[in-house]
Amino acid sequence: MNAWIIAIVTVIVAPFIGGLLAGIDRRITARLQGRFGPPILQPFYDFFKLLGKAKIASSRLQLIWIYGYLVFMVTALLFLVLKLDLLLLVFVIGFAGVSFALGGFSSKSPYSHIGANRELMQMLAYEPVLLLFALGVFAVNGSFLISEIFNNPTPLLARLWPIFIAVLLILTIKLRKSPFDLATSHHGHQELIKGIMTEYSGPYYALIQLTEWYEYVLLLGLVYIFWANPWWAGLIVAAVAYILELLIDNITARMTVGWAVKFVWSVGLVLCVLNLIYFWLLPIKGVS
Amino acid sequence: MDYNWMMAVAILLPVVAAILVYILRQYHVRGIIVVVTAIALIINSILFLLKGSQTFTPANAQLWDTVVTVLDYLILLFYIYAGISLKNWLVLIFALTQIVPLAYFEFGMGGKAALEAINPTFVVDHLAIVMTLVISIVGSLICIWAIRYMYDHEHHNHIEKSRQPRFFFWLVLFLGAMNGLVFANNLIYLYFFWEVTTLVCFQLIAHDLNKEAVNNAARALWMNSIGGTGLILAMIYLFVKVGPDSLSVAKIISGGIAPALLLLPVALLCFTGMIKAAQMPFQTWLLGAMVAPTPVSALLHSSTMVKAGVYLVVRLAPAFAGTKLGIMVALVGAFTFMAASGLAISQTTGKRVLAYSTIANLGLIIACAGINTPLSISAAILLIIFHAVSKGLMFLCAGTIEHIVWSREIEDMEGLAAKAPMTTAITTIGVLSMFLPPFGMLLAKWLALEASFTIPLAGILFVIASAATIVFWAKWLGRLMQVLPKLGSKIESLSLSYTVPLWVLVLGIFGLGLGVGPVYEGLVKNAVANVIASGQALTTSATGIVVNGVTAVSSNPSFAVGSYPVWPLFVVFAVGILIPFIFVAVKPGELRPVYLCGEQVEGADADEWYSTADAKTKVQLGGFYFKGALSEAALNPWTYTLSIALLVILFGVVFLAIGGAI
Amino acid sequence: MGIIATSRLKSPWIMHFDNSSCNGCDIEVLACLTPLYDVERFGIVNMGNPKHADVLVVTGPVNRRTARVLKNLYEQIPGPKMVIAVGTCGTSGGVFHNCYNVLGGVDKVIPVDVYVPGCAARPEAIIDGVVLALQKLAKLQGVAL
Amino acid sequence: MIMLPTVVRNLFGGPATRMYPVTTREPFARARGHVEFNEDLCNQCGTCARRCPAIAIDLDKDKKEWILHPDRCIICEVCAEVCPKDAITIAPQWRAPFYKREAIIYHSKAVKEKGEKTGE
Repeated sequence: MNAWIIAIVTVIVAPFIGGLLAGIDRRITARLQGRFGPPILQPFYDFFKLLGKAKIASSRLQLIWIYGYLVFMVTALLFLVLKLDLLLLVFVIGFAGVSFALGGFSSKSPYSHIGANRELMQMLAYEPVLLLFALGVFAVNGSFLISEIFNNPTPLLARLWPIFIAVLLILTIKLRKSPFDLATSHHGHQELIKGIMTEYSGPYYALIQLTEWYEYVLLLGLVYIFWANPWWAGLIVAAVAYILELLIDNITARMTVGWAVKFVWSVGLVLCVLNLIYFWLLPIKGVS
Repeated sequence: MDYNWMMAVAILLPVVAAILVYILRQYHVRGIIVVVTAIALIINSILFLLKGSQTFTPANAQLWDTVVTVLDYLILLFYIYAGISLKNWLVLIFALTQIVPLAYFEFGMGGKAALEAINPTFVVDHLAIVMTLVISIVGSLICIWAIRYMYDHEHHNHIEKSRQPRFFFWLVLFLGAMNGLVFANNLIYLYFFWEVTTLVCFQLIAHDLNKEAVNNAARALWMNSIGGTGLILAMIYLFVKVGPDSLSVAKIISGGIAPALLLLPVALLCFTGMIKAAQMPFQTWLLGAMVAPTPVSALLHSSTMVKAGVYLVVRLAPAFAGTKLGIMVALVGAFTFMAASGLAISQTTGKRVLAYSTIANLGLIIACAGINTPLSISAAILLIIFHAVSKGLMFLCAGTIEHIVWSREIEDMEGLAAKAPMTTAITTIGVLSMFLPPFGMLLAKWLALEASFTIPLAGILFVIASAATIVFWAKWLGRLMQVLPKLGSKIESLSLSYTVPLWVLVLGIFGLGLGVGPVYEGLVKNAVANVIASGQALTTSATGIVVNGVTAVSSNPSFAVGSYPVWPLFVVFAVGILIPFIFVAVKPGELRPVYLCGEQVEGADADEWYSTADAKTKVQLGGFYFKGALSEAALNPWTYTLSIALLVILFGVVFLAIGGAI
Repeated sequence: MGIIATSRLKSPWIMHFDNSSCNGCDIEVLACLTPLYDVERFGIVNMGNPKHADVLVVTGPVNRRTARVLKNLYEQIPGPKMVIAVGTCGTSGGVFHNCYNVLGGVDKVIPVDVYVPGCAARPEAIIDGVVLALQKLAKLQGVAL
Repeated sequence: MIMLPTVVRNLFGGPATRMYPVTTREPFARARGHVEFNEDLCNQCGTCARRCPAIAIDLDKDKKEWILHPDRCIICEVCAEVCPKDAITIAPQWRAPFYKREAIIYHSKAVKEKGEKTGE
């Protein structure tokens, strides 16, 4: 019964945290660019405004997939807060991503097609790293369950810092930050428009924003578990990671998709693999 | 029912039905015979399940021994004939490498003795029951689906003289051969059924009799003949080194034979299985087999015949447990999984994508067998079941789509969701069930990944392959989804012969996915126990599956390593996909054209835009295929080099171990 | 409904369309986005896509080619939507209003809510124009700005 | 990466934004904001209306009205330059946006008086 309460509270509270994070993001980004920036609550204004807009669509299918995106992202978040299987969590994120990409494919729009194709390429880039992250957690804890991470007094960061760096790369992709704002981004790029989101408008676009808020919480949650004990250390790690992402967003230019895949594979994947090899070469002692 | 009758129905009824469809040439008569046979086989397979583990030796064994021997040579003589008439020397050479050692073995070395020494001839254990269920149910459904498909196929191609009786002769015959193969305990019987499936494969690939079909059929023939040769060599080695009674699968895996003696024959048998399962570098025969009519691809080249290969490897898993051979088997499988998934991204033909995906998944199963823990064997067996259902469905969908758009190219399928909503919906479920939660395939893949820790390199290869898998499936699905802003597309009307198997398989996907707990408890657990006795990998609970922690890290058996909430994930799927699918509605007034910088031609469903000088130009979209970086031409040198190197290392390891033992 | 009405006033996303302007006004529109004016303070974000926009900012006189595009874009904006014609040309056609290929101001094609005169319109004037448009929207909704 | 120092400086240097509605910058001295018309000086010669490139100025000599169309005016300063009486000047403050395109009508008082004087 306790799990139900946690789940319900998460579903309700997460969007508020995510929205605030988005607001802080916009404010800090503005400051980094020497601007004043919008109010912190601006994402919520945007959200409610979008809810109140007229419904228009360019096909019925695209609307179906967007619910899949939302529901699976929430599910992934619930996996995290209920401390379930990390490996399965990655697959659930995968479903959310596929659902989003399929939404982009579901209309005859060149922009959303480009976005969807790039989203798939990004998934090709980040999926292995996330899965290897799960394997790395297994190497440390001997279990894929997130609850075991919380039981382990040593932070993951101590043993998995190469994977942590790789996960930061992934975070840039997932937060749709430069240089990986390829499939869609928070800034209007004229040649891409809004990528996958191009054909979504009004309430449906609001749903995407809502999903992104859940995603923010989920991703920072994944960063959090790198230092789950004591509870505040993870928050600091997550906050630092978040600020770092914003900084990277503002000092880098967008790259091509091919570069993104190559870069993440050659740096992120190699870091992960080296990290895992380290564990397999050394006998694991004293864990669990 | 009497066990004699059950075995007869399983193996001989398809033969009788095959002869009947060949003689009675009417479309409707053929349909009735196929449907009746299918129903009989399905009921029969369920009876096997109810009977449980059994052994069986036919009443007048000597007669059957003679029949098998005679047919063996007939088949091999046919291969020689085929090699000569096609002027394909590879076929001829590998036919000779089979017939000469076989004749020498049976008549020169007294190999006949082995036939009598082995008792029982057939062992129907739970692993075999899993296989016969797959063969009988999925295979029968594909046969039913084929009735209409072949009619349309010939109709569309304006074929004057119907070749359908011949087609169904081989197709139905195959079901019997497959059943025989999975039940066979005696290696000589196993070899016979193995050769029958190779023969059927050759005949069916060559069915259309065009140049490409015949060439590819010949390639399939000689590659599988290498496998057959491997089987014969394994038999001879066992016969000479161990004795006549060792030509029995049950004996090999019982642990009664010294492991050092077993290593080489088991490696050869695994090699044979890998060729049948089209592992790299032998993947080309399966890719070539895609020229065959789609029921063939569905039945032989995805859900059943290629499973014979992995079945053999899984079956032999106890014989290479804890050896370096096991690790190498795992690596070959994992490498194939990765390479085939990567190559699938660049494929533009639907059936080739399916073929690569099949190769990849077979690789995963073999890798699981190589990893050889209770968990990985559970994953392998679940994969055999789920892959057969999902991939069978996918091939049937591909075939149905082929008969709607008359093309196999993925690009030609674009916007299918508007043309054929029902087929698209079924295809979507099929594709999603291949690689995403909550479906069974993902559950099995997840198990495989959790099990991969014992062989870390395999785990890394799995991870890369999973990412590639997502790309090529989603890409394909995306092409189907691409529609114009139009409403009220009519649901297409299809023949019952198409729709019934499709829907049954869809139900199967959901049923098996949801009921994975009972399926595991009632079926897979016993099958796993047939392969690997120690340790229970999974526990099923009310909500899902819990992986027990028998790992290198923790020895505490109550320690949970992973959990998979089956029911909740299905609920999530229903909420996220099915409910929106039913309830999301769009009013005609809400439709807008897509954004084309404001330059599109008026009308919400126009897909044209004004180009230079106001010329109306159609919007043309396409998928990414990475023709440069990921094409076969670019990757194949690497995949061949690495996979051949892996095979060389595999045998090198075996020879080293034997040398060390001696 | 209240929160949505308020939010509408707090988050006007603009889409900028250039008919056949001399680019003077366009540069001034972009100047609004620079750190100096930073219209994101008011929640104004420049969108590249009519489907996300609330306010269509049009510069330049409408000519025979752009009229079709302008209309098309306007139809793709989901309601409630506002149109601001920026610059003298956008308002009336300006010096070009008698040209053979020019139809005139933006209001020849789509209904315009606010006109921002000027050649080129100043960034402050453009901001004032958006505020005026919001006032109109507020009055329509019966909400205080 | 080159941007890093700039960005960090921005972060701690405070925003460069001028809070427009709160603090308004005075227009530049010679900025062309809008046309101002002094009806007392106008002699209704009509040069401005003839020379205006945007045809933004109308002159109704019968009603003695000087009509400015602010929606057409491009503030090019031609009218001010050609006006013999310097009745037209350009003010630096920009013209406020409006909802409706309406002409601004001035009654030329000077002409009226002059007409009375020379009306015999």
